[in-house]
Amino acid sequence: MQFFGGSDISPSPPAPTAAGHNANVMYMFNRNGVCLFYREWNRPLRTLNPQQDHKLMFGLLFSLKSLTAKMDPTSADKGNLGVPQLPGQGCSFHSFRTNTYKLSFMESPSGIKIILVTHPRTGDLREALKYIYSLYVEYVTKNPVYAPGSPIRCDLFNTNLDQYVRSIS
Amino acid sequence: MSRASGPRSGDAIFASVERVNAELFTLTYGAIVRQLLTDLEEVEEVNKQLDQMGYNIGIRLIDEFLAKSNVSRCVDFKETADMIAKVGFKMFLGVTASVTNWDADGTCCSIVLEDNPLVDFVELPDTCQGLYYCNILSGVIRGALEMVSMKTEVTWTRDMLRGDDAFELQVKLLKQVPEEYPYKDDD
Amino acid sequence: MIVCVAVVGHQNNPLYIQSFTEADDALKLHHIVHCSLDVIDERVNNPKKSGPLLNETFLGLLYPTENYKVYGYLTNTKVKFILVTTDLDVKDADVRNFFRRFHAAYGDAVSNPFHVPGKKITSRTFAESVSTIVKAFGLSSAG
Amino acid sequence: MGREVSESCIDSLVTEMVFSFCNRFYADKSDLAARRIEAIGYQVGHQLSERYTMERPRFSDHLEAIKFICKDFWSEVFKKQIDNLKTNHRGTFVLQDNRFRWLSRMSVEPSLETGQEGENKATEAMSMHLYFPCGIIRGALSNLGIPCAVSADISNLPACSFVIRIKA
Repeated sequence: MQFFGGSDISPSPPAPTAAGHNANVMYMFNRNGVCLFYREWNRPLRTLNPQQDHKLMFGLLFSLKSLTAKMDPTSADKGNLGVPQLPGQGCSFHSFRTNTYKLSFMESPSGIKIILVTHPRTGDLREALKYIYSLYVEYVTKNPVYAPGSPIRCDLFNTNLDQYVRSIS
Repeated sequence: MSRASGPRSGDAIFASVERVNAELFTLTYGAIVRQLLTDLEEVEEVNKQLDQMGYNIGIRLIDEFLAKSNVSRCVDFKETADMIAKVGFKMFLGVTASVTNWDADGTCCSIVLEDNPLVDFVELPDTCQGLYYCNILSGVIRGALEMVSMKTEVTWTRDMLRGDDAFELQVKLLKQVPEEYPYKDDD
Repeated sequence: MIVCVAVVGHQNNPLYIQSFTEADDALKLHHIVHCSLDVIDERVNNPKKSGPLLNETFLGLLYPTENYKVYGYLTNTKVKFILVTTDLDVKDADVRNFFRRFHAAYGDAVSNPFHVPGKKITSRTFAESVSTIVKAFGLSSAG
Repeated sequence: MGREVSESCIDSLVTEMVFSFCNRFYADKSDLAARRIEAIGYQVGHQLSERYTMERPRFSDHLEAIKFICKDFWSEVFKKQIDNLKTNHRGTFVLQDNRFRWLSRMSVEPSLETGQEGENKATEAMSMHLYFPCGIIRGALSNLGIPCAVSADISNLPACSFVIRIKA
């Protein structure tokens, strides 16, 4: 899996079509690094088993967060690269883009991380991720049979999420 | 994370959320406490279990609090305690709590509650003198703060059911726990 | 002036009785309360006699004695409230108002999680509310 | 209008109550947990019926009391009325709520991995949440002088039917 650069020969992805086909995959992690949720709408290439894939994604976020905070020119007070941080501490990235996809990221102060991979030409998704967070609050944390910290298996969350991501452009 | 729009006030959130008659909540809590006293017999054990129930509620409620209040960071204990008291209590219980008695190094404070829907109608019988009737609240605060990386100790210092003029919870920050990489490298 | 109020459970078990006289006539008042229970039972079981008050919680004047007037109220939960007064000129509205406030105080008292249904009401808050309501009796006819 | 709290207060309290009794206090003794949860509901229903029947005439028969539960009582507690009331005229009443508030956010995922066993577990977990409302109904009616047994059935989430059998 290649996150940066990409190669020039790889064909450009099709321009975003009408709403409905821009979301590829979504991950959610909690503060302990547990992958609470993984859903794919469009991911033709499969190279890793799910556990490795989740671990890789979490590792990427962990390093990127640490790196972005370290690079922050406005803050003198920062630890060494790799020093653990509090969720919400320091600055944080919210998206990066390759020529074939865009990854958008948000982290709540409670350490819930939402990662949405979409078509590279999708716009700023910060509000969209906040909305997904509120779907999580509504249909996961308020689901009486959901045990906090366990993988999310909630039909209502899936349905509402599917419906919402179709509107992302 | 966007910080463009600031945190919302507790009043505004409370006005916008779904609300129910407080008496259903008050009576349900009362019935739970009474059932626990019957089942567990020891008042101390009831205090402990109420706190545990509150903790479990706190770790669920924190995300609703964060999502609805639009708070995007909880790094500073002082700021966070203030938010929990002013926004959290208002948006869930519809009452205002205040924060006082800060110690010099800013790691210990009191949350004071003059109005508390949990105790409407409640009169403690003589046999329950050791009971911290509202102990679920201390658990909620402890659980919620733990989810934003703050390990705390929460204790009651005033209790209107015991004749004090207000409810007062002392919140002491023990440590802030950074996020750690949970996987071993050779996993 | 109200001289006695009482709450009686659905098996005619006394839940609360309080007299408000200096004189030592508690026994007599208890007796009056006791007699009024039969009147209530009779009224409720013979709907014809209760006339227009059918099913209304307020039962009206149960019976007048030489010195007292006794009023009754029966809740949906089969609990009886009795009011004994020495006033001769009592306004219906005042009595209704009294019972409405009394019922609210009773409702709060039995909402205490530690109250056991069917057991005597020992709440201090209830006693205080009752005393306030009794003192206010007849003061505002508008209520 | 009296005092109000956020709906999340009651929702999270009830969720945690059911969780604690089923998984901590009476783990693997679901019948005991169920009885405790029902008893808590009973006390609440008993108290609420006293409060919600103030200033209204006494009910003249069972049907009137049941209708009160369907309309006023349900509206106070769940902000809507029961959608359908059926009776066999021999003391059994079926109250159907097409969108029962306490089930409105409840969902599981039909999963291939967990199979039949997982399915059964999920159904049991959901049914544990119904003892509380059943207790509320029984407590309310019992305080109105109507002893009864109440059970519930989740036919199709979030719809729920409550069956009241009045004891002769």
